[in-house]
This record gives sequence, structure tokens and C-alpha cells, in this order.
Amino acid sequence: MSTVVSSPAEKRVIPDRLGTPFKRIMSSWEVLLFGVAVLIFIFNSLASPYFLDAWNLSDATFNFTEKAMIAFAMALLVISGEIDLSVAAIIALASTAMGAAAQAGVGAPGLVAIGVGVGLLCGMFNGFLVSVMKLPSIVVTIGTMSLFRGISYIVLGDQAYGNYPEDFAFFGQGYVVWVFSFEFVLFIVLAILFAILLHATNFGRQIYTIGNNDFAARFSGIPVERVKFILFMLTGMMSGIAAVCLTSRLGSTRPSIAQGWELEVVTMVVLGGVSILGGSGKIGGVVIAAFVMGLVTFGLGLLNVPGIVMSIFIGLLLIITIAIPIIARRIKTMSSK
Amino acid sequence: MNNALQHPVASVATNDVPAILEMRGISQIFPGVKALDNVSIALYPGKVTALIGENGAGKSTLVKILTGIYRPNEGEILVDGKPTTFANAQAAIDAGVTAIHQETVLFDELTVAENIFLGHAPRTRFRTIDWKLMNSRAKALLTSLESNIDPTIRLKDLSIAQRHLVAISRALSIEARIVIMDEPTAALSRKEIDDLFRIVEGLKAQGKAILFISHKFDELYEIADNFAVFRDGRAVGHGNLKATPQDEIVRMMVGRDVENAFPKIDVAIGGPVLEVEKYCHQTEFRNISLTLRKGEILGIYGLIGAGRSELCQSLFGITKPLSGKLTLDGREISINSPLDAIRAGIVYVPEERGRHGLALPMPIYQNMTLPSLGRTSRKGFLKAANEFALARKYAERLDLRAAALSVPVGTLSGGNQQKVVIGKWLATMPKVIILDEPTKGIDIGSKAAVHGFISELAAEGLSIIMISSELPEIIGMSDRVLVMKEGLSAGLFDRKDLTPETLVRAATGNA
Amino acid sequence: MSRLLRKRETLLFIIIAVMIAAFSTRADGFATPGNLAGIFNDTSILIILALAQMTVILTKSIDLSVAANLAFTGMAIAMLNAAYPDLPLIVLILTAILIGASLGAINGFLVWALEIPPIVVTLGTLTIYRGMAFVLSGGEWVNAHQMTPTFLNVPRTVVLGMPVLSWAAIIIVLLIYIVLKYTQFGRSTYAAGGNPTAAVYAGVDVGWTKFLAFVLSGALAGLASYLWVSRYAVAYVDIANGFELDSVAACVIGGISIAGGVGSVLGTVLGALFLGVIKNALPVIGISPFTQMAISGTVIILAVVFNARRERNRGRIILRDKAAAETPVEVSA
Amino acid sequence: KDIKIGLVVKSLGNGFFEAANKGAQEAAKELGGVEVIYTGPTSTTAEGQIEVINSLIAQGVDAIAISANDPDAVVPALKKAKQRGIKVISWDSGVNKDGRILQLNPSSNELIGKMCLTLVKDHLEGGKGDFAILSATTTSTNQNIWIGEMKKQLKDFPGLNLVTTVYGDDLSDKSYREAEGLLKSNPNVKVIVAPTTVGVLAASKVVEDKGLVGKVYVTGLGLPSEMAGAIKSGATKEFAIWNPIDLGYSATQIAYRLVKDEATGKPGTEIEAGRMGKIKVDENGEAAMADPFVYNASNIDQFSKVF
Ligand SMILES: Nc1ncnc2c1ncn2[C@@H]1O[C@H](COP(=O)(O)OP(=O)(O)OP(=O)(O)O)[C@@H](O)[C@H]1O
Ligand SMILES: Nc1ncnc2c1ncn2[C@@H]1O[C@H](COP(=O)(O)OP(=O)(O)OP(=O)(O)O)[C@@H](O)[C@H]1O
Ligand SMILES: [Mg+2]
Ligand SMILES: [Mg+2]
Repeated sequence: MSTVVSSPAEKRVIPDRLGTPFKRIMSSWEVLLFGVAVLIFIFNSLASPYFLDAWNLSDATFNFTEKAMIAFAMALLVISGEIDLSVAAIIALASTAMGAAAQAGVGAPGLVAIGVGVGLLCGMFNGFLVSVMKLPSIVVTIGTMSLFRGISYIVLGDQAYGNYPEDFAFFGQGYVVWVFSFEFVLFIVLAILFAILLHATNFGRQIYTIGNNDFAARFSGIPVERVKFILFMLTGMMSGIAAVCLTSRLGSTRPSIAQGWELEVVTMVVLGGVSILGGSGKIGGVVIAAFVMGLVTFGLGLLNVPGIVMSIFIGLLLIITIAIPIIARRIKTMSSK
Repeated sequence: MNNALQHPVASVATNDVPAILEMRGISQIFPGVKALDNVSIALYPGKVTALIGENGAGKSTLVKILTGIYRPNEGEILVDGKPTTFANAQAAIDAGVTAIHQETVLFDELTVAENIFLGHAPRTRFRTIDWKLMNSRAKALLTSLESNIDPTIRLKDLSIAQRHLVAISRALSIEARIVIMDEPTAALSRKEIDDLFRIVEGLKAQGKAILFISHKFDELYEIADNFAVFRDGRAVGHGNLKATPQDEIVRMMVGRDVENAFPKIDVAIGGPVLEVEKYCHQTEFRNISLTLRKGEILGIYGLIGAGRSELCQSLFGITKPLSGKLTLDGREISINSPLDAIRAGIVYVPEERGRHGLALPMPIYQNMTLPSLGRTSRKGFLKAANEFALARKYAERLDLRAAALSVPVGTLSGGNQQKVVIGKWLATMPKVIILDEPTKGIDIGSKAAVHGFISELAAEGLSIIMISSELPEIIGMSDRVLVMKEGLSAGLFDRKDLTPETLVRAATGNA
Repeated sequence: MSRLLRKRETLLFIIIAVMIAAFSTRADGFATPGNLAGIFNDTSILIILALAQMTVILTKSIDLSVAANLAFTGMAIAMLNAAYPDLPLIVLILTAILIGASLGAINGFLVWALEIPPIVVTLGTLTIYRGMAFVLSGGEWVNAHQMTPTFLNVPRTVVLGMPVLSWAAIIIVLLIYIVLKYTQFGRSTYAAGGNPTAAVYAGVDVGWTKFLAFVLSGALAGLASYLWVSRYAVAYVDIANGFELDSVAACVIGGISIAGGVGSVLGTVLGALFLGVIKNALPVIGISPFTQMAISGTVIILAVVFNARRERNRGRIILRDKAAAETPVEVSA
Repeated sequence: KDIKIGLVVKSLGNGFFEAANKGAQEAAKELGGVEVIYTGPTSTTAEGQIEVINSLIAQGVDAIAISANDPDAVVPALKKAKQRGIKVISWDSGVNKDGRILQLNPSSNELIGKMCLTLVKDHLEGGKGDFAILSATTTSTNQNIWIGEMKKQLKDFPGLNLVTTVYGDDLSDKSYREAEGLLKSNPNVKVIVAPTTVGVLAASKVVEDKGLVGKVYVTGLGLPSEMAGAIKSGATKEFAIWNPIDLGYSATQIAYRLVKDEATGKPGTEIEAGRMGKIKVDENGEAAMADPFVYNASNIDQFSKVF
């Protein structure tokens, strides 16, 4: 360094990207997770003779499709640095509203509109508290979690709503082609829509920016509050859609419906490689995580492992898969030193 | 790689007493920057050593190594001649090193006394914290600095200058033999500086070694005995300060003549573009009026905490002013959000690059196109090719050094990060660009590039507001300078009237 | 005085008092000392868990596994008591604290050494610990008649007019107060959560502080597990289900900032009592059981809104002194 | 090849169902060539049970005997099981008609309601006075049926006055608080009847803790092993329960016969159930096992060792 002042020397070309696309993909979280999914698949096929059966696998998808739909929206929310713990309670409230409407003789299309609409309203309420009132989402949604489900309890008490119209059953029990249920097809379609929204639109870019640095986002002219509001609305709406599917699948509504799902959804999102601190994650990861969780519970179910023991596996899976990249990085920096 | 012999220990050879602390062949590497490159320095009892160097020369990095916050990649530290490693901040404190850091790193929610004594609070005989004693000691320390801050109030209720006094008190509260002061006077007024210097004299008399960092030469000549100069992370000179003329030190610092540092181009200044009338803010500033003309560089000078950033942020729609009128190109406009400002053609390059300017984990090109996404996308869908094209255009124009446009911007050196921020805002093709401390913490090469660039922009007809705390920069670059003091306007000076004395006097209110 | 009034704790206290007064108009004898002591006794376990949670939250973390920890530890010592009735109670209690602390240490270790976000770690261990309780017990209950009388009776023994359970809570409150206010570790929790960077500069080992906070939280959950199991005289896998969120709610109502570094022991205790009063009052004043959940949800939201209002930027007031000098009337605003 | 019978319970880790499993295993051994898969969800939700049912269907079990968390919600899944040739019966907590072949009630609901009221009457001095019900969750099918029966038959017990019904959600702490609140707001209540073990246990703890033993009594339906403590303290004089072991045993027996086509389970038919003798299916497709049995200080020690 003999000259201190930089001279506008020869123009150097900066490449767009480094490495080959193949290398970039291979080093991603999604590939690791996909590997895990494949391993679980192989293990399950070896462990149980009933696993590799189209209809059985099709049944197994019901273990995760509804949760995964919410997880897509939750992923966007978490990437933006927020969280919504009230999703399961929104299902309860939306389902209750649909039940009440069904008793009043509303037909299937109306019920769907009501379910989705109630979800949307709940999401707007959360969004209002977080983005307008500027409250921390984790606490707000702990509150609305009790509030929304509490309203269902007020409405339903110890009663249940049943008697849904015949054609309403299609959303949770119908099949589109062969073994592919309506729910599964919807799950795939939503996965694609969310992937496009997050990865290919300006809105998606704004979500990432907010999650990485919401000051910088605001300083760059991104309407941070509005984006967050929309994301809460979207999460509410997805919960509403999940409520339609679940209610249709169960054919009845009780206030305790979908109890405890919020943590499973968050687990799915985190397992999918979305950073709980915001700013990174991909829909593809969440899709794989949904399959992983579905396969684990289904596989262990075939071995008649009690559900609570399965949850040990899920917990371990969560911690271990998050820890692996961290440990790997540690080892790498240690050996390079 | 150990060529310590070629870089003799930066100290004064005439000292007979052995050094209390010696650093040998220290290197510190950050991703993309070699902040320190094989430097050596020694501190002697009863002496104040001035550490001098341009922004980004590595001074603060050295301080952080000495206080156990960074572990150097190479080199060794000797205390009383014995090699020591500072595993963490506590280890450094235990070894007798205390520091006033450049940024006040304190706890908003804790009381003043606690901020001073955290980690070494006086204990009762049950080993529990003795709050009474702690408060009274804190009070005593603050009084010795001629400050009447109540030690039981929370830090968040203090002003910037008061916080600085707390930080100084904290450093002094530690029983140490080596006291480091990293720009302790930046936020202080003359009276407080005098108090501080009295204390420094006291410490000297007690035989403590002091490392003193400042950009103000008058202060250095007043207080320091020895000096060491860093440039670009290397130790380039040392000696007895009083025996070395300022010119020589400056030459060591920058490696060339200072006059050339500010390549200001003479521009024909046009009519008014932006007029601010009686801008008031609830808490930050009052009654600020200014006119910015086409092709003009308007400097804003003041002490830290004078409210300059707040003023400019409210012009950009981040905060709302209480009252006031804003006129752009003769039309009155109201700006309620940054988006409004961007649409109107006013952009703001923030002071805190990492916090406000960039999403560090995201790629360069995505940062660059963030405010211009409307132009690079089609119907709301991203078009990567357009984004790369736009990013490349400004990267080349600013001579950005990066491995690829898709690497996270956080992996770039400070100067290159600053180029990304500036590029990001230029890409919006603004009329008015506000630069808040545009060269803060960037290396000398980049700095000259940024300065050259600012001049070019003005020559192209852009109107520029430039906040800076660096006198040479503000004097070298501005057509006019607004000086702010504690939220109020303290005078507007024309280029011909710009001298360090007038500006400092206006900013501090001292004769 | 006005400074006292401005404090969140004072306001929360007043709100609780008003609530009690309001409830007592609907239910005679609600405000009697005996009944209030009963409510305190009933809230003791929540107070202890909330304090555990608070310590962790102060360090900018969260412990969602407290309730699962309680369930596992409670099951373990209940089984121990059933299997070895001769073991002295103090051994059992120490075992509980030890097991709890170990489970907390696992959380703490993952947070400290691997730097996994606390919410992820405890989301995982939440299911793992409860699952382990199931594995340990094989799903069986430990019932009252299998436990020894000493084991069962100690928390309800009345000493100086109050059951030992209440005393346990009071002692823990004092202990945590002293730990947080008067020990290096306690102040480190505030520092580590309030400004992690500054904490590093001040020589605080942030990771270690978090680790210790988790260990403390675990130990308290362990202690609470004994109190719980003996109080309700039964141990099964599902005990204290949902208490993780109750403990967080108590902290939030008590003004503990979820972002770390802010909060007081008194606030947490009041937050827990607030929940305790509501939970106890609703059945008494004849609120339908179906309405209770919605009411507690609303109350939590209101508390958060209220807290946030008070937090809202009093901010950096450079001009405050000036403004005060110019227009003295403005100061109070 | 063994006959596989899935015994699906409301949730694992509940003493009642563990006991039922004991009976089921006993029946399996007795019948020979039968494998009983004892399974259930983690918490008492219908969604969890559906997952469990799906995995049983996938394993190709021959019969499913379920105690349902929700009478309607599991029906679609059970119908699917039926389509795949699996014989489905429900026991304990029933399933709607179209989801199963028959429902095995532990006893007739009518009898249980009557038993509860009788217990209350026996605890009240002179058979007259106020009492209250402490139930499980608001959605528990059988609890709700029994409470309904109690209300219906109240006219046959002239001195009894039902003051209120509260819900403890089968959580110890909530039940405890509800019982406490109930006694506070209704000081005249002399008996709390809880048709669930967690409820009886929590309420008797309250009575004990408040020093109300001898003044307020707790009774209801509970397992002897869990209730032994309450009997000893005197908070409960007597309580009733049918034998869950017999229930699991019978359910398994019936499922076996259905799989072997030794019975149809049609209304009006009878089914052989080993040591329990013949069980009759009524016109609703429901069968009742036996009367609840009353436990008190005299026999508690003997039974608390068994279940
Ligand atoms: N944590 C870090 N990560 C990456 N780069 C860093 C880090 N800290 C400092 N640097 C870089 O190291 C160089 C030296 O910075 P340092 O803060 O030591 O400068 P300085 O001499 O104190 O400057 P100033 O006078 O502005 O305070 C700069 O280029 C800076 O951007
Ligand atoms: N009293 C205060 N309380 C809290 N923070 C303050 C206070 N005064 C100043 N600050 C902080 O210091 C920073 C600088 O303040 P401000 O923008 O008003 O001054 P400035 O003149 O731009 O000074 P500089 O940019 O040189 O720091 C701001 O980011 C602000 O958050
Ligand atoms: Mg510095
Ligand atoms: Mg500034």
C-alpha cells in the first residue's frame, strides 16, 4: 500500500454471484432437512410393513396439512420478526362461527366465507394491536389466544355444533384425484403461492428487510407497520382456511378444537429453517419440515409409540437440527484458526 | 510474518522507567478489513500517550483489545513485562486496565450509580451489594467531575453529555493502573473538558499510565506527553509530542498534504430547492430555518447530541416535527413518512450505517435496490436481472470493492458499506440528498473517494446537506455551514467565514 | 409521592385493590383477610414460577419449559416418595431442586454454548421434559395414599397463621429480591438483558449469566414441583399444563419487558397476584365457567396496552431543561 | 395370524384407562391369538384421536374399540375404518351411531345418574340439603350425559337441591380453585359430587385444607387407588365406580366376537363376553355392563391395590 488515496483505476467487474448454482443449493438448510426427511422415510419403510402404501400415506398427510397451511403464513410473520401464538384459538373461533352459521342453515360456500372471514378479522385484531398500538406480538397473542378461544367457550359452552351440510364435508374429507385429498392439493397450491409471494415479489423482499433490520426498512421507505398488519391478517386468514378444513374433517365444532396447535405450528416453522429471530428462512424448508413432522408422527404411530413419546422425538429433532449447523460452523472456524 | 523488528515499539526511547503495559505485533482481522496490522505500543507510568489517527485507523480496535473485548489474531500483551491474555473484559479490569469507550456503552434502565459500578460494586460484609455506599461513592465521583447528576436516577433520563460523564466516572471508579480514554471529550463542553483534564493530571501524579485518543490537536498538546500515530491499521510513528510539530504528525496521519483531502469543485449555485421554515420538534430541536440551493453543499456542524440527525430525520419523514413549513421547488409539501420523502426526491443517508442504513445479512444488490424496487420490478414481481443491472451501475460508479453483488453487505469493509448506502440512495435519483456523517468510521482511501463523489454530485446539480462532526471535513466541503447547539440554531456561516474557531465557538457557546 | 404514584407497581397494586373491592360487592367476604390469605396461598406456586420466568426474561430469554420441568420433577419425587417412604422430606425437596436445576441447566447450556435462541430451546425441551415424565411413570399416576403423610402435609401445616406453602412463596420472593438486587449475578441479569453489548464491555459474561438464570429458573420449578404435588396430592403427566404461558403472562402484567433488562420482583409478584385474584374471583362471583377464559385474555391484553402506554417515549429530552426554564407549566406533561 | 384389536383411549396416562388396558390384556390372553394395541393421544383431543385411528387403520387392525373425546368428530375417521373392513365399537365415552357397531356403557347412564344422587343423599343429614357438581371439561361426553341424567332424576330425590355446576377441566389446580370458589360462594353446599376422579380428589383436598371434614362431603365417581387418600381423610365417605378392568375386558371380548363373526352386535342381540357373561345390545345399539359399585372405608384398602 504505497498510495493512500484511491485512484479511479481500471474498472473491475464484480460478478453477480459466487459459485455455481449447484453448490449454493447443496449448502442450504433445505438440503440438510431434505436429507433428514429421506432418512425418516427410509427408516419408516424398513420399520413398518404398512408404511409404503399409497392410501396410508395419503391418510398420513392429514397429520400436517392444516398445520402447515398456517405455518406458511406464520413463516412470513416470523421472518418479519413477529410471532402469532393465537392461531389455534383463531381456528376455534372461526370454527364456532361456521358452526353457528351452519345451524342457521348457511350452505357450504357461505360457511367457507364465514370461516375465512372470521380468521381474517382475528388477524386484523392482532395486527392492530401489534402494528398500530406497537405492542410486542408474543405477549399480545398470548392474550388474544385466551380471548379468541374464550369467545368460543362463551358461545358454545359445553355444547357442540354438528350437522354441517353434506357438501361441506368435501374440504376435509374429499379427494381430488386418486389418493390426493382436497386438503393435500390445497396444501401444495398454497405452498406454491406462498413461495411466490415470499421469494418473487417486492412484498416478500420487504418482509425479509423488516426481519433483518426494521430500522433500515423504515429508513428505506418500507411501510413497516402496514406490512406487519398485512402479515397478521394473512396469518389469521390462513388459520381461517385451516379452520374450514379441520371443521369439515371433524364434522363438528367444540371450543377445544385444535388445542395446542400454536406450538406445533411454530415448531414446524423453526424446523423449516426459519430463524426465530427473523430475517431468514424459505417456504421450501417449511414444506419439508411439514413432511418431516408428519412422517415422524405417522411412522412412530405405526409402531404404536405413544403420542407423548413422539413429542420427545419432535423436540429432539428440533433442537438437534438447529444445533447441527451451529456445531458444524464452530468446528469449521475452530479448525481454520 | 513476524516483522516486529521492522516496527519498533512505539514509545519514547528516552523513558528510563519500564513500561507498565506493552503490546507487541498485534494484528486484528475483521471480515474484509485488517483493522490492525502488526502494531506495537507501550504505555509508561505517569505519562499520557496520545493515540492519533484518522477515522478508521484502528484506534478503537486497539482499545477493545486492551479491554478484553476482542482477542487479537496475532501478537502479545505484556503487563509489567509478563505476557498476559485478556480472555474477557473482566480479565482486563482485573489486570488493571480501565477505559472510557468511544461509544457510551451503558445501561439505559439501570441507575447512574449502577452504571458506574456494575461488576465491581462495593459489597457489605455479607458479600451483597452495598447500595448506600455505591450511591455515595458515585455521588463523590460525579462531584469530582463538577457534575450534580443524582446517582439514583436512571440513565435513560440523562442527556448525551451527562451520559458521557457517567461513562468517565465508570472508568475512574475502577482501581486501575492503566486508563484509556477513547475520544472522551467529543461530547463535552469546554468547562467539562477542563474538569476532565484536571483529573487526568491527578492520575498522572498517581503514576498511572494513560492512553488518550482524540482528534482535537489543541487538546492533545495540552494534555499528552507522548504520541503514537496509526494509519490504516499500522503504527507509523511515535515520539515526544511536545517536541513534534503538528504538521509532521498530520503528515504521518494521512500520508499526504491535508489541503488535498477535500476535492471540492467550484459549482455555480442555483436557486433555492428546499426551504425549511421554523421547524420545531417536541424535544429535539426548535425554530430551525434553512435554505438549500441547487448544487450547494450545506454543512451542519455541532457537538454530538446537538440534534442534527433528528432535524434531518424529520426532513426525511422518520419523526414528525411539531410545527414548521417545508417548501420544495417552490411548492409547500408535507412529509409524513420516508416514502413521501423519497417520492418528493429527498433522501437521507443515515449516520448509523449498520442500524439504519443496511440490512447487513442481505446481499449487496438487494440493499442497493431497496428504495428503488418500484423501478426494478414488474407489477410487484421481482426482476433479478434489473436489480443486478441497477446495483452494478452504482457499484461501478462508486468503485465498490466486493467479491460479488450477491454477498451479504455485512461482509464488506466499512467504507464499502458506506458506498452501498450512498449508492442505494443515489439510485432513487433524488433532488436533495442528506448525508449524516458520511465518512464516519471509513478508511482514508474511501473517505477521499466519498468526498470526491460528494463534490461530483453537487456539480451535477444535486443539493446536499452534510452533517459532520469533523471540522476539516465540514470546512473543506461546505458552501455554507449551519451550526446547531442543543437543538437550536447557533448561526449560519458562509464559506468565506469558515474557520475552526468560529464553528467551535458557535457549537459550544464558549468564548 | 408523585414519583411513587408514577411507578407501575403502585398502579398495579391499586388496580388489584380496586378489583378486590369490586369483587367483594358481588361476593360477601371476598375481601376478608382470611380469604385474601387463601388467595395468596393459592397463588404461591404461580408466584414462584413467575419469579423463575422473570429471572430468565430479564436476561432477554424465555423459558417455556418451566411447567414441563415441574411436571417431570414432580413425578420423579412423587415416585421416589412412593417407592422409598423412609426418605426424609428434606432429601426429597433437595432432590426436586436438584433435578429441576439440572433440567434448567440443559436449557441454559444449549442457550449458552450453542447460542440457540431460548424460545427454540425451550420449545423443544417443553415437549421433551413432559414426554420424559410420561416415560418415567409409564403413564401411571402417583396417588395420595402412596405418598407419605409428611410429604403431603408439610405445605399445608399452619405456621404463624399461614400455611407453609405461603411461607415458601414469601421466602422465595425475598430470596429472589435479594439475589436480583444485592448480588453480582442479579445485577448481571439486568445488564445482560438490558444491553448485551454494554454488558460485555462491563465484564459481564452474558452467556454464563443466561445459563445461571436458566439454572435458577429450573431450581425454582423443581421446588414448585414439590409444592404442587403435595398440595394437590397427586402426580401425573399433565400437571401444570399451560403454566408456562401463565408465568409469562404474570411477568408481562407485572411490567417485565419481554425484551429483557426491565422489571422488578414486586411487579412480578403483583402480576401473579393479579392473575390469582381473577382466577379465584371469577368462580366465586358466579361468572360462568365458559366466560372465564375470554375475561383473562382481555385482561392480559389490557395490561399489556396499559404497560406500553406508560413506556411510550418519555425519551431523550434534550430540550426538557430549556423548555422547563421557558415555560414552567409544561414540565408535568 | 393374530387378531389385532386397537384399544383407543381418551388420553394416555390416565389411571382409569390403564386399568381398562389391564382387563383388555386379560381378555386377550384368555382368548388367545389376540393382540391388543393400547393407544391414545397425548391430550384429550379429537384431532389426536383421529391421528391414532389413522395409524391403526394403516396397520390393518381387525377391530377398534374407542373411548371417544368427541362423539361426532371421530366419526369420519371411524367410517373410513369401517370401509376398510374394520369392526368398530365404542366403550366408556361413546361415539355417534353411524360411527360404530355398538356402544358399551360402563353401566347404564340412568343408573349412574341415580347412583350419584344416591351418594349425595347418603352423605346429607336426613337426606336433604344443597349440593353442587364439579365436572371435568365442558366438552366431556359422558360427564355431560350423567349430569343430564342427574338433573332429570332430581325429582325422585325430593330433599336434594342442586345449586350449581362448575368445571375443573380435569386439571388439579383448576378443579381445586373451582371447588374452593364454589364453597365460598355457596356456603350452604354440603356435598360436592364429581363424576370424575380429578374432581373428587381436588374437592376432597379443598375440604381437607379448609378444615371442613365432617361438614362438607365429597363424593362421585373415582378409582379406588386414587380415592384411598380422600376416604382416609374423611372428606369422602363413599364413592362409586364400575370396574374399569371389567370394562376393558368386555370391550375386548365383544370386539373379538365381532371380528370372528360370532356376533353381529345388532340391536336386540346378545354377545358372549367371557367371565362377564352375556351382554345385551339395546335398540339404540348400546349395551350396559354392570352397576357401579360403592366403595368406602371398609373395602377401599382391598380395591385400591387392584385399580
Ligand atoms: N466489529 C468490527 N467488524 C468489522 N470491522 C470492524 C469492526 N470494528 C472495527 N472495524 C473496522 O476496523 C477499522 C478500524 O476501526 P476503529 O473503530 O478501530 O477506528 P478508529 O481509529 O477508532 O476510528 P474513529 O476515529 O472513527 O473512532 C475500520 O475500518 C472499521 O470499519
Ligand atoms: N438525551 C438523550 N437521550 C437519549 N439519547 C440521546 C439523547 N441525546 C442524544 N441521543 C442519541 O444520540 C444520537 C445523536 O443525537 P442527535 O441525532 O440529536 O445529535 P447529532 O447532532 O446528530 O449528533 P451526532 O450525529 O454527532 O451523534 C441519537 O441517535 C440519539 O438517539
Ligand atoms: Mg474510534
Ligand atoms: Mg447524528
